[in-house]
Amino acid sequence: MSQIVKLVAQRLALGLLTLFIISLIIFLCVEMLPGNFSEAILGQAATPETVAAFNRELGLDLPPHERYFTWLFNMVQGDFGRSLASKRELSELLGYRLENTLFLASVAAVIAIPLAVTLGVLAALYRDSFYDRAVNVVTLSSISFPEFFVAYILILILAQNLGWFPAISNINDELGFWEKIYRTALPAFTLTLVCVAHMMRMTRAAIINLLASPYIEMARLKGLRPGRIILKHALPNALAPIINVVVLNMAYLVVGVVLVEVVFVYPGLGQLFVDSVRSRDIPVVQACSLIFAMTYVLLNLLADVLSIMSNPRLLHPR
Amino acid sequence: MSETADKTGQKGDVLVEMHGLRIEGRSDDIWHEIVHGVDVILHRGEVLGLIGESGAGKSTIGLAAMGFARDGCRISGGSIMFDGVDLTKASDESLRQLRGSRIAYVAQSAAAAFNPAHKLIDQYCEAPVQHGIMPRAEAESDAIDLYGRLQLPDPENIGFRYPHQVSGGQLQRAMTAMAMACRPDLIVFDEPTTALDVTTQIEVLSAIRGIVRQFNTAAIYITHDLAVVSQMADRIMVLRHGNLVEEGDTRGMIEDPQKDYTRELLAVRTFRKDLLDEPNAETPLLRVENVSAAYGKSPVLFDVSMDIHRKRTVAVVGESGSGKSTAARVITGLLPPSSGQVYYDGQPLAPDHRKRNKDEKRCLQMIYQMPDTAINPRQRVSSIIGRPLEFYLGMRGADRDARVRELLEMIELDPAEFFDRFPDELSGGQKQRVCIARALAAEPELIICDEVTSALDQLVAEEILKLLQSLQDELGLAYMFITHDLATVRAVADEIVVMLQGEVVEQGPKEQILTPPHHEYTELLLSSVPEMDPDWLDNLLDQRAP
Amino acid sequence: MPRDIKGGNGNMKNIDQLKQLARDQKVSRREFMSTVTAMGVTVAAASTMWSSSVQAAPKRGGKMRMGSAHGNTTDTLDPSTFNNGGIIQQGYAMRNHLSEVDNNGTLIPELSSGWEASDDATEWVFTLRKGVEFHNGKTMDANDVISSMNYHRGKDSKSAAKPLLAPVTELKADGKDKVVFKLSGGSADFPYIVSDYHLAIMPADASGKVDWQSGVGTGAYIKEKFEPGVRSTYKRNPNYFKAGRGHFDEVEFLTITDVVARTNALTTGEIDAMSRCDLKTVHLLKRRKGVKVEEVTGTLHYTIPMHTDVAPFDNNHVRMALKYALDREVLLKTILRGHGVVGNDHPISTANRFHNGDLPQRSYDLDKAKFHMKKAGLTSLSVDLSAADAAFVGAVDAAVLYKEHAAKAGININVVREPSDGYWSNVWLKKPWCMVYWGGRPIEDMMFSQSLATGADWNESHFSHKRFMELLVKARAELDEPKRRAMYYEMQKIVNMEGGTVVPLFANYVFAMSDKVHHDPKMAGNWDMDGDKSLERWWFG
Amino acid sequence: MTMPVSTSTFGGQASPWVSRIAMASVHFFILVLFLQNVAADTWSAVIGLLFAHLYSVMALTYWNRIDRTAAGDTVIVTVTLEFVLIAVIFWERSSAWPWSTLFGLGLVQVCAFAAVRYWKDLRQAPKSAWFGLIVVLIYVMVAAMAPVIAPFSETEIVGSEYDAWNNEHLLGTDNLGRDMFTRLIYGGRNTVGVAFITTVLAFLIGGLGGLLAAAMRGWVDQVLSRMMEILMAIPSFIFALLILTIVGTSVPSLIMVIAVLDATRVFRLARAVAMNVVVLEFVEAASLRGEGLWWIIRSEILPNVLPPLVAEFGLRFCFVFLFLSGLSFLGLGIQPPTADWGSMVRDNATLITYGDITPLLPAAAIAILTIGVNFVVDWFLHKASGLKD
Repeated sequence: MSQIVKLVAQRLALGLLTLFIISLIIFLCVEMLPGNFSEAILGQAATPETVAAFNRELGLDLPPHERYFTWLFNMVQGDFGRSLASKRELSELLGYRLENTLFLASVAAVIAIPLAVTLGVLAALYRDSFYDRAVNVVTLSSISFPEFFVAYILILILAQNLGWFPAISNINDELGFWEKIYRTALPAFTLTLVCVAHMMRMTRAAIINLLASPYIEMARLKGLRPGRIILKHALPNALAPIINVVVLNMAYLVVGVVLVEVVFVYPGLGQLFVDSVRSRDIPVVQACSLIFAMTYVLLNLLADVLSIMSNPRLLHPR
Repeated sequence: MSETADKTGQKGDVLVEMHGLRIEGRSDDIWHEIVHGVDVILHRGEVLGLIGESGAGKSTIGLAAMGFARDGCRISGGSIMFDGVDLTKASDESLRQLRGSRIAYVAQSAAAAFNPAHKLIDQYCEAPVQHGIMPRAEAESDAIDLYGRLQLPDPENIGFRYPHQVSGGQLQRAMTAMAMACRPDLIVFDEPTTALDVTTQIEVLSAIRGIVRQFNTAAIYITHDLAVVSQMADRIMVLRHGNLVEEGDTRGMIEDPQKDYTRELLAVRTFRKDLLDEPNAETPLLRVENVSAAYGKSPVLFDVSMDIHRKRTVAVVGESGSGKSTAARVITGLLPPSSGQVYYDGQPLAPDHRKRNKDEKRCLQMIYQMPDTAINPRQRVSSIIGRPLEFYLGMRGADRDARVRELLEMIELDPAEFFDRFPDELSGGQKQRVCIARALAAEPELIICDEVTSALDQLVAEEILKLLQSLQDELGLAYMFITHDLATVRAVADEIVVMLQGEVVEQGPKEQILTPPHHEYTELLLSSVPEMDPDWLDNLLDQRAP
Repeated sequence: MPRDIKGGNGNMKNIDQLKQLARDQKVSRREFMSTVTAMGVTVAAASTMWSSSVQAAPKRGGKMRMGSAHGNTTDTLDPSTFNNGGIIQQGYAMRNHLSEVDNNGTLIPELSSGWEASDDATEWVFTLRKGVEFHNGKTMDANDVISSMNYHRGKDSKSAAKPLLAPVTELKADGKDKVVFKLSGGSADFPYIVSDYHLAIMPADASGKVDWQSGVGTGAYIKEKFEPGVRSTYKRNPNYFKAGRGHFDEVEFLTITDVVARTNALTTGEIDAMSRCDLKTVHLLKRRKGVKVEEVTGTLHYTIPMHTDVAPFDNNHVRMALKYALDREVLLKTILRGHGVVGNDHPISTANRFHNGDLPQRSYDLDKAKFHMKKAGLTSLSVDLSAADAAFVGAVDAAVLYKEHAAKAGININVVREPSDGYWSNVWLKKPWCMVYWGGRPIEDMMFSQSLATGADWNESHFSHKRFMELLVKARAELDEPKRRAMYYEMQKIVNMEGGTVVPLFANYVFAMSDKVHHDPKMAGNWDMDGDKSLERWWFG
Repeated sequence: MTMPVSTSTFGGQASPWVSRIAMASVHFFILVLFLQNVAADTWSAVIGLLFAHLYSVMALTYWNRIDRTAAGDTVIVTVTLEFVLIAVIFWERSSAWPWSTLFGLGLVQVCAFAAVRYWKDLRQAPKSAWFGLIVVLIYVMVAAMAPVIAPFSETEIVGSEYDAWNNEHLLGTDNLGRDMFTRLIYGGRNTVGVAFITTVLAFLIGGLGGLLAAAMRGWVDQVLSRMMEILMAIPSFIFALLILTIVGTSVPSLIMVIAVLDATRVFRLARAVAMNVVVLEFVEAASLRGEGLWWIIRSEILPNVLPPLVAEFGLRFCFVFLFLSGLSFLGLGIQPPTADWGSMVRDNATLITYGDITPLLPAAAIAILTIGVNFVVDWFLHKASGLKD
């Protein structure tokens, strides 16, 4: 266990460094964006005079390094700053969006992960059968479609023609849990379709990879049932790659769903990020990027920890 | 064949009877026959030894006794009767019920055949519980009992460890216990001691033999080592290329082999190099002086010194973990020593190989244990051998090709046939020859041979040893010969260095080391090498018993 | 002669008000009949009037779910930064202005009860409506109005409306209910200016600091939840001062920028109305059951301004050649799918009061284009045209079409694709020829002053014309309508013949709603969505 | 003993010279046919060329049972020469035929001869792999020869807007009255082309970096790995969005940005695979021999990491392809009027609501190619792993 604690500590420290560098990169990127917040907000109405006044009010007239370090200083103290636009506390603004994003990711994950692993295990069990090939072709096709296309098709069938689900995911705090799930169904299905294939194929491959190993042969020679061989002997040893791909997909569900959010008008973090880039709302862009990066770092850490937990060799060293 | 079986004397009824067994294997989507109609009879309580080189089909036949063919193989003809049931016609379900409960299997590498994700005892209990023979609790206490009988340390608790927490020899015994769990009628042992050090091998062999005798279980014992099988088996079948060569009871076979091939197998360890004069006092070609080395923070070599003289072979012998390969890495400069110095021809060598000059590198070549990984599978033989020619000697074009052909002839491969081949198209022995040619191409003075024969079949290994010997005679090379196999040492060494846990235990000329009195560890090593004598193990155990 | 724009005579106004009250079911039939007949209307007529009023009567109630194409997460309740239809619509729902352009396009008082101008139109006195309460219960007074106006003025103002109020030299209260604006020059249309969506009246404290953060206004709807760029909810203001406006009990305002999503939401009943239909498929949308599509011609137009002080555009013949080298009809058909009208190279719409209909419509005429090329001494011409879809949807396509058309006149237009981001700061007003869209202005003076007056910030064509400027100043202060009309006609002609701006199209506002949603027969054309006041004007049938 | 190397590889049957002469004559024949027809009728010329090649390929296959590389190399050299000849002739005539046509023809030839060379493998390929290969081949052909195949020019307005499918406009016209079929073909060319170049670039950057890190280890590995890790921690789509907003969405910047972002993934794979190879003894042997870094990477490591990298190339290509269409969907991809499948879907997406399938065509085109490539990759991986066993 102490090994895990050490690893977590090490990785967290490294993660912090990564986050710091990312914040710097993102800040520089935003600095290089053509135009600034004031111009973006004022649009056609941006006269040099009003832009200058706006910049003064927001402190955008300060030199970049000063702004960055002020931001960093506040950040370290837990103050995310305020949105330039709405002057709202970012923690509040982002909290709500992040919650939505995580909600969607969770719903999709809860559908996708068991489905993918089950399909993968079954495909490994009945490999080279008709079922295996069918699942293979179907999942391959589903990752081959652009996300937005899958989304539109789902809308056409499930919302327009059948009317089972709402075409847009208009969710808010006032909704009950099930109502929220109902309204999130279509984006969740879209994401499920997009990421099941990846996870399923990896599960299948990881298991099949192991089927040639001596302990699987041993299990067969012990007269065990094929299902038991797969579940009890192959699956536990295939966990590490499966966990990795699952976590990778989780990260995707959190950070990579901009398109789906746009199509379903889902008020998630991705849309907020795109909007903020468009309007040069630096603190929001920064905070979003950091949240995304942090998700990535933490999920990777989670993958490592889970991989260790699933591997007795690492969990119980000699 | 049945006459022979009769002659062996029955211990019981016939348990397994294979007739005209044919097995095919698939490569490149084409089925090739790999076992060409073999008959096998096994009686209850009898131990049958299957012996042969790789590709003889011995494992395949052993598995066929369980009605099992590996992926890419299929049983294409003949019958396999197990206790009155034809396994070739039995349903998958009935086969599954037989396996594990009435026929059990002990694999070559226990470390690989135990599932790393589960504790030993869980894996032990699986077969009896799944086959409905006994409940879990009973199986557990039975396991502890068997662990005890197999002389495993701390039998109460060892089952609750994971495979990686248990040593190789112990794992092999735990696997034997697992095979015994349902008290099967037949156990197939597939080279159970091949991967073990000689000293450990003794323990495992005695444990296996004890338990098989105790429960009067019939067994098929598969191995490539005639000396080992003669300790275990009542009767031996010699196989080659999927055909039966000879069959007979153990003692008869050892004492009076009928076929040339069997005789060759028996003679395999008799090659001896001619004795040379004592080394002259001139500067040794290579001198290792008080070298210590470590991987990271864990030290592996302690104050090792040795000399290698021109035209002589120094054998470095020791079991796994003795540091013999590390010594080679220090000499080649792959692992700079933490202290000590290596001299070549009296000149100190840079500790790091990257700092050595081309000539120093050229003079010191290395041949590796696994020819599969030692040559680049994506290069043709001509480029593998040709590269050192270009690199060291600046040969180009036709010159180079001519020299490659010369070298190929030197290693006894037909240039016309092998020049353009890829390593995939070579056998293990041929690959090792290519490795030798590559080393030779550099025109070295010293070649470090790191377990060069241990991955090869015995006959092939012997050929390689002979080749190396003739090259030494012809070119005046010096060899540093790293091996765990004392037979090899006996065959090729001029001088011997015995290593144990990173230290040199004893060193000196061959006669001196091999003649008593020995150092304690040398004694243990020497006595543990199985001999072609069915009574050897019994005698040794008697001897060692306190 | 002081001008009184109180709107009609007293009686007519009262009857309208009564009708409104009847619709709102605030008066009984009996009361209605007696009052109307007392005004001298026959009983029969009064009876018809009652039934027609009640039948067409907007009903109160329901929850309006509005899907808007516009809205950003950066939107705030600060009216000085309002920059898109989404937030403007919400602003109009929460707050009111001194004046209002009603659904017929006429200017009527809103928070004021009327206004008077000095003869030279340099001084304007607005009389405030009495007893209007903000959502927080505070009664609106002159201080609120002055503070709300001052919020956009002054050196530190970052308001987009700053230029609008730039002519205001002095702003003061005359008692509690009167506000006096003094202007640097005559402006006959000043009451129009104060209807601008930026110039909302917000509550202010004694020091003159306005409170925009709370969203408190005098409007028909009270803000409940405001999640910019996503979703806002409002509830009806029970004390709304305006009769016959603000019918929905609740409003849910959703920003759905993706047009496909918006359309899907409407057709699946997720929303009740949407702005900005997809023009390509609007004919298909019309066929949908339960959906009606509405179209209003407005002042929204596209311009392609050339810098008239930069070669080769400094030569009017080049400008004319380019003006003739564009097939507007094709543009109308492809870019707007016919939902609009062709422009005549001046920014005055048919929806404006003084649209010069006598001016011959400029058309695609290669001979004339070539003629002007020759006059300019050119046999061929190669110019860069900057475009991005930030200018308007289809701007790049339009540029490409222009290129195709002009090629036939020997003019090579090189379409330069500009990044959409920063288009307004980096391309517009900077590149010598680019694509622009204008929301348009309801009044000619505003339009001309902002886009064509010498020295104006947004004089995108660097147009400088002596006669034009003279007319602009004169017309501004001219209170005699025929004279004014003549001046504006001439100005349109000048711009048409000499201006640096190609005005190819006036776009219609095309929006759709569920057939449960009702509205007055005529809808305003000054902005999208019934002048962006749909929330207070529409109701559920 | 002194026989030239190449002859031994022909299996000693027919003399190689016979086959070379035969092949040369066949190709001469093709050339004449081709040049005769090209001016008169494009299509028949192309079809004639295809048939001629098919014939020569078959002939070669059966005459010489070509399966060894030397023969394949000879073939390719000959084809290249012939090809240069055609190119020169076209140059002379300053033909209206665009270079892309020549490129396309070259591809056909290379494909045909690759097919000969790997015929043994191909014959054993499963149906799905065949499907994939044919799809990929068709796409490559269409992309390369777009100007020849497409009936109209890419941006030309040739009809009224949204014409229905008819004889003149096979798939109708788009929102500006451009021919949909033409746009689809050019869209393929642009999208596939950009995706391909991007992937190649990503592999150059990432692959080289990964191999370098694995071969050098130590601080080089550390620095590179850390850098890549940091880049990877920023979600690529979002990062791409940000960078593209900064540098503007021109095709070169699109290619660069996606390539760099994608290179991180390639780097990780290349490094991991190369790490497995680097520990093998033949690499140790080479470095003990004193070989330089470059030689070790090029000759020892690269050939052994190629199969997984090639497979990854296919997958990455699909990924880039989808990535691009995603960006186009948000308006940051290849910009109009250049046709591109992502924005074509986007532009016409509203039609889906009304059951019009036109926008499905580019999406389907994307999907079919991705599926095809995936099938090929699957087969390839299966083969590569099979060989290892």
